[in-house]
Amino acid sequence: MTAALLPPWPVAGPLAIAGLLLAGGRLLPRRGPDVIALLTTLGVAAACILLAIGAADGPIVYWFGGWTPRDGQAIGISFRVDLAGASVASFIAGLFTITLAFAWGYFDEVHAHFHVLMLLFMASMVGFCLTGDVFNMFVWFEVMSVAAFSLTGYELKASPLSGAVNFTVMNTIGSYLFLGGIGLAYALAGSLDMASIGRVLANAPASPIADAAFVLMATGLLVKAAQVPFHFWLPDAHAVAPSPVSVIFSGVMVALGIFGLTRLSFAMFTGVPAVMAVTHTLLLGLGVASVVVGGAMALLQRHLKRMLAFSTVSHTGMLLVGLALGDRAGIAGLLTYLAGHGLVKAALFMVAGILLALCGGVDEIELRGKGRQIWPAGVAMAVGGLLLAGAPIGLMDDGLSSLAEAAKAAGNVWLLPVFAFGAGSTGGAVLRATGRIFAGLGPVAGIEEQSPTEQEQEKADRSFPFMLVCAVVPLLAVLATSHRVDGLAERAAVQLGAVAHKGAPVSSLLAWSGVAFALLLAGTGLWHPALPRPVLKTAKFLVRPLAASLSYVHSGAVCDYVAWLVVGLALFTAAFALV
Amino acid sequence: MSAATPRGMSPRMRLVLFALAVLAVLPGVVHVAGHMPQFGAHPLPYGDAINAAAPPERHVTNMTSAVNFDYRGFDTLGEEFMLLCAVTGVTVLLRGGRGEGTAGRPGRTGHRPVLPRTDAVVLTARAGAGVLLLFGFYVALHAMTTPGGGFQGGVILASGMLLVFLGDGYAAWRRVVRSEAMDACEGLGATLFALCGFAGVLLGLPFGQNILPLGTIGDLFAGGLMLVENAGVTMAVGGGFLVVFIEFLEETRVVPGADER
Amino acid sequence: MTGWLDVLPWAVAAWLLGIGLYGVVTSRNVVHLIGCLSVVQGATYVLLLSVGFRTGGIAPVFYAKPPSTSAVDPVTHAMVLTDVVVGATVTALLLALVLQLHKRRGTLDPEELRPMRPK
Amino acid sequence: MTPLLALLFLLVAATGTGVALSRNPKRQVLAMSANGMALALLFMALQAPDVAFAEIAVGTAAIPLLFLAVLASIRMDHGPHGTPKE
Repeated sequence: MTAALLPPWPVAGPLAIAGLLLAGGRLLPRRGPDVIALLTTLGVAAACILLAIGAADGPIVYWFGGWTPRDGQAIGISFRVDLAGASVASFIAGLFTITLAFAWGYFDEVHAHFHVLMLLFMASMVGFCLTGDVFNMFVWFEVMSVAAFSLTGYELKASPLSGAVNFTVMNTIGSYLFLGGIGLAYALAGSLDMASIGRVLANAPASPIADAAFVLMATGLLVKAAQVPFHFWLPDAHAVAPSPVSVIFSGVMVALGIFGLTRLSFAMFTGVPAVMAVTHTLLLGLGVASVVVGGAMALLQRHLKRMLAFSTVSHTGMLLVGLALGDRAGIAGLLTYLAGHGLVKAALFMVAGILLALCGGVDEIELRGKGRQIWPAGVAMAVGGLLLAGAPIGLMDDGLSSLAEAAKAAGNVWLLPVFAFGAGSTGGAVLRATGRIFAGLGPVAGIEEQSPTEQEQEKADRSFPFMLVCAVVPLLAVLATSHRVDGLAERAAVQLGAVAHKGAPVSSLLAWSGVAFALLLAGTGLWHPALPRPVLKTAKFLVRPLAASLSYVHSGAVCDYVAWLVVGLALFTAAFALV
Repeated sequence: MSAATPRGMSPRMRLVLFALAVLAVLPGVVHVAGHMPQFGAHPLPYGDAINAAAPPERHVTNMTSAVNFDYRGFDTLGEEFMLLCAVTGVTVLLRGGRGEGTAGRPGRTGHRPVLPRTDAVVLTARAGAGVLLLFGFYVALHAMTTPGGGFQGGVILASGMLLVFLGDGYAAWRRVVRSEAMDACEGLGATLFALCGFAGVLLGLPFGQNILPLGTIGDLFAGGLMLVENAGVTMAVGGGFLVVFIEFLEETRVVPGADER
Repeated sequence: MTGWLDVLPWAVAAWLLGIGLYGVVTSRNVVHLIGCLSVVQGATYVLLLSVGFRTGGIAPVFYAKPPSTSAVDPVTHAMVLTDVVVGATVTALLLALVLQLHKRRGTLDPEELRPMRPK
Repeated sequence: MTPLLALLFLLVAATGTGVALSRNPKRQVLAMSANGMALALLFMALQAPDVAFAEIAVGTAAIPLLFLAVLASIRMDHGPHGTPKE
C-alpha cells in the first residue's frame, strides 16, 4: 500500500477497534483487550512511520470521500500529512505502546473500558496531528479531551474526581473559545480548510476578525497546553490521574496544544502581520512565564506527581518559546524537545507509578529512604532528573540547543538563563526527591506539616522488573536517538514553512549550567538545615513571600482558574491593541 | 517545601479580578463586533457550493444531512466516537462506584410518599412511549429528505425507551434489556459508521466515498451509503443516550445492603 | 436596516460568553457551574448560526423547493450539530464526576472541592 | 434583521442570563429548559430546523433530565459524614 492511501487508517482503524471492543469486550478472554489494544497501537505506529517516510518529499493531502476542492473552494475534509504531523503521530503511537505495556493487566476490572478510552485517546491525537481542516481539528481536540476527562477520574477517589472537574471545566471553556475562533475564521474566509483560510487571510486587508479568531483559537490551545495563565488545571489533573494516564498526559497531550498552535500559525496566520507580531512578543512572554512559574512550583512540591506536573508546565513553556521565535531552528527545536521531554517525562511518571504500586505513595517526605530496596528505579529517576536539567546528551539536549540557537539568532540572549532556570529547577526538584526517596539523603523531616494528600496506592500486580524495563525504555530511546533526530526535525520545520535565520551554535555552557543549578538546588533542598544560619535566614526571607504568593495563586478552586483565563484574554487584547 | 494548603482568592477578590479583565477585553469585543461581516448579507461560498452540488450528486434534499454524512462525514465519525467515549466515561464513573447490580428500589428523599403505580400511569406512559418511539423512527428515517436524522431520532428513541422503563416498572425491564445489549448497540452503531468509511477504501476509493446506488432524489431511501451511516448513528446515539439515562437513574435508586462508599 | 441592529447577533454571542463566565466565576455550586457552561456554549451556537444566516434564504432543505432557491449555509448547521453533541457529552461527564465527588466530599461548593487536600 | 429575529436574539440573551443567575439548581434546571426552548425557536427563525430539532431533544429534554437525576441522587446521598446536604 502506498503512503497516499494510508492517512485514514491510523485514525479510523483504532476507532473501529474501540467500538468493537466496547460492543464485545466482555466476550474476550481476560487478557484479550490488552493484546488487542497493544497490537492496535503497534499498527498505528507502523502506519504513522510509513506516512512520515511518504511525507518526506512533501505533504500528503488526502480528501475524505474524494471531495477534492472545486474552483478553489474546499468542500470536504482533508488530511494534510506533513513530516512534522506524521512524526509526532508516530511518537504518540509509540508512547501509547509503551504505556499500554506498562499498564498491562492494571485495569481489568471494568471490562475493556480502559482500553476503549485509550484507543479513542490515541486515535483522536493522531487525527489532531494529521488533519488539514480546522473544524475537524476541533472534533479531534474534543474527542481527546473527553477521553482525557474520563481517564482522569478513573480511580473514583476524591482528589482524582475534583482534579477531573477542574480539568473538564477549564478545557471545555477552552474548546468553546476555540470553536468561536473557528466561527470567526469561517465568517471571514468562507472555508474550513486551513490552507484556504491561510490564503484568504494573507490576501485580505488586515481585519480585527482575523486577530480575534487567532486569540480565541490560541486561548483554547494554550489551555490544553497549560501555559501561564491558563495552566492551573494541569497539576490538579496530572497529579491524580492513574500513572499510565499521567504518562500520556504529560508525555504528549499537553505538548499537542503547542503543536496544534504551531500548525495553525503556519497554515493560517503567517500572512497576518499583527498575529505574527503578537506571536513574537506575547506568546514569548507567556512561554517564559510558564518556564519560570512551572520551575518554581516544581521546586515547592513534595508530592512527586504534582512536582512532575509542574515540570511539564515549565518544559511546555520552552516549546511555546520555540514557537514564538518561529524560525527554522526554533521549530526544529520545538519538535525535538517535544519528543525528548515526552520520553523523559513518561519514564519519570512510570517511576512514580512504580513507587505508588510498591511503596504505597509518592510523597517525598513520607517515602524518605523507603526506595532503597528498589534502587534501580532510583537510578532511572536520577537519569531522568539529569536529562530534565539539560545534561548535554540525548534528545532533550539537542532540542534545547536548537532553541538556544534560535534565541541567539533572534537577539534574545536573555532567554538562555531562562532555559537554564527552567531545566535546572525542574531537574533539581526531581534529583532532590530521588536522593531523599532512594538514598534516604537529608535529615529526617521533623516539623514538616502533614502530607496534603489522601492515601494513594496503585495495584501492585505487575512485577517490579517488568515495570522498570518499561520505564527504562523511553530513557534509552532518548539517549540512543541523540543527534539522529535533528535532521528530521529541521526538514519538518522547513516543510511547515519556517525560515532559517543565521545563528551561531551555542556552547555547551548552557547545558552544564542547567545541571550545576539542578545539583545546587537539590543539595540545598536536602541539606538546607546545615547551611550557616545567616544564609538560611536570608534565603528564607527571600523565598518565603515568593512561595506564598505562588501557592496563593494556585488555589485549586476552579472559579479562580476561570478568572485567570479571562485575564489571559485581556492580555491578548492588550497585546493586539499595542502592536 | 510545600507551603500550607493554599487559601486562594476570596470571592470578592476573584470578582474584582474578573471584572477588571472583562473591562480590558471589552473594547476588543466592541471593535471586533463592529467589523463583523454584515449579518445575513455576506458571501457563504462553502454553503453555496454544497447547496449547488449535493442535490444532483447525492440525490438528497436535506443539505445538512448531506454535509453531516457525506461531505463532512469524517467529522461525524469523530463526533460518534466522542459520544461513545463519553458514554464509556460515564459508565466507568458511575458503574465503577456502584458495581453492576441492577436490583434496587427507588431511593426516597425526605418524607415524600412513594405512590403506587396506577393503571392510568402505566397506560399513559405506554401510549407516550409508543408515540415517542414512532416519532423517533420517523425522524431518523427521514434524514435525507426533511429536517431530522439519526442524531435527533436516536435521542428521541432513547427518551421513548426510558418512558417504557418508567411506565412498566423499571426493574423488570432492566432484566430484559441489559447493559450489555445497549453497549453493543452503541459500539456496533459507531463501528458501522467507521466500516462504511472503510467500505470504499477496500474498493480502492477514498475513505467514506459512496459505493451504493444513490436512488431517486426526494425518495426516502435515496442517498446510498449515507442511509447506512444514518442507521449507524441512530443506533449509536440511541444506545448511548439510553446507557447514560440508565446510569444516572440507577444513581437515584438504593441498592439493598450497599455499604457506604 | 439600521446598523446597530445588525450587530445584535454578535453582541448576544459575546453577552452569553460573558454572563456564562460570570456565572462560573461566582458559582458556589458545581451543578450550577455546569449549567453556566451551557450558557457559554450557547454563545458558540449563536455565533455559528448567525454567521451562516442569509437574509431571505430558506432552510437548506430542497424537498418542496427547487435546489436553485437561495438558502442559508448548511455547513454551519452541521458544525452546530456537532457542538450540541459536544455539549451533551461534556455535561453528562461533568454531572457524573460531580455526583461521585459529592459522595466522597459531601459538598458541592467549588471552594471546598479542591483537589489534593484531606477530607 | 427582522423584528422577530431581533426579539428571539434578545430572548436567548435573557434566558441565558436567567440560567447563569439562577443560584438554586432546581430553578436553574427550569431556566435551562427555557433557554433551550428559546435557542430552538431562534434556530427555527435562522432557518436551521435540523439544529432546532436537536436542541429541543437535547437541550430542553435530555440534559435537564440528567440534571434532575443528579439533584435527586444528591438529595438522597447524605455525604461521607452522614449529614444531609442540599
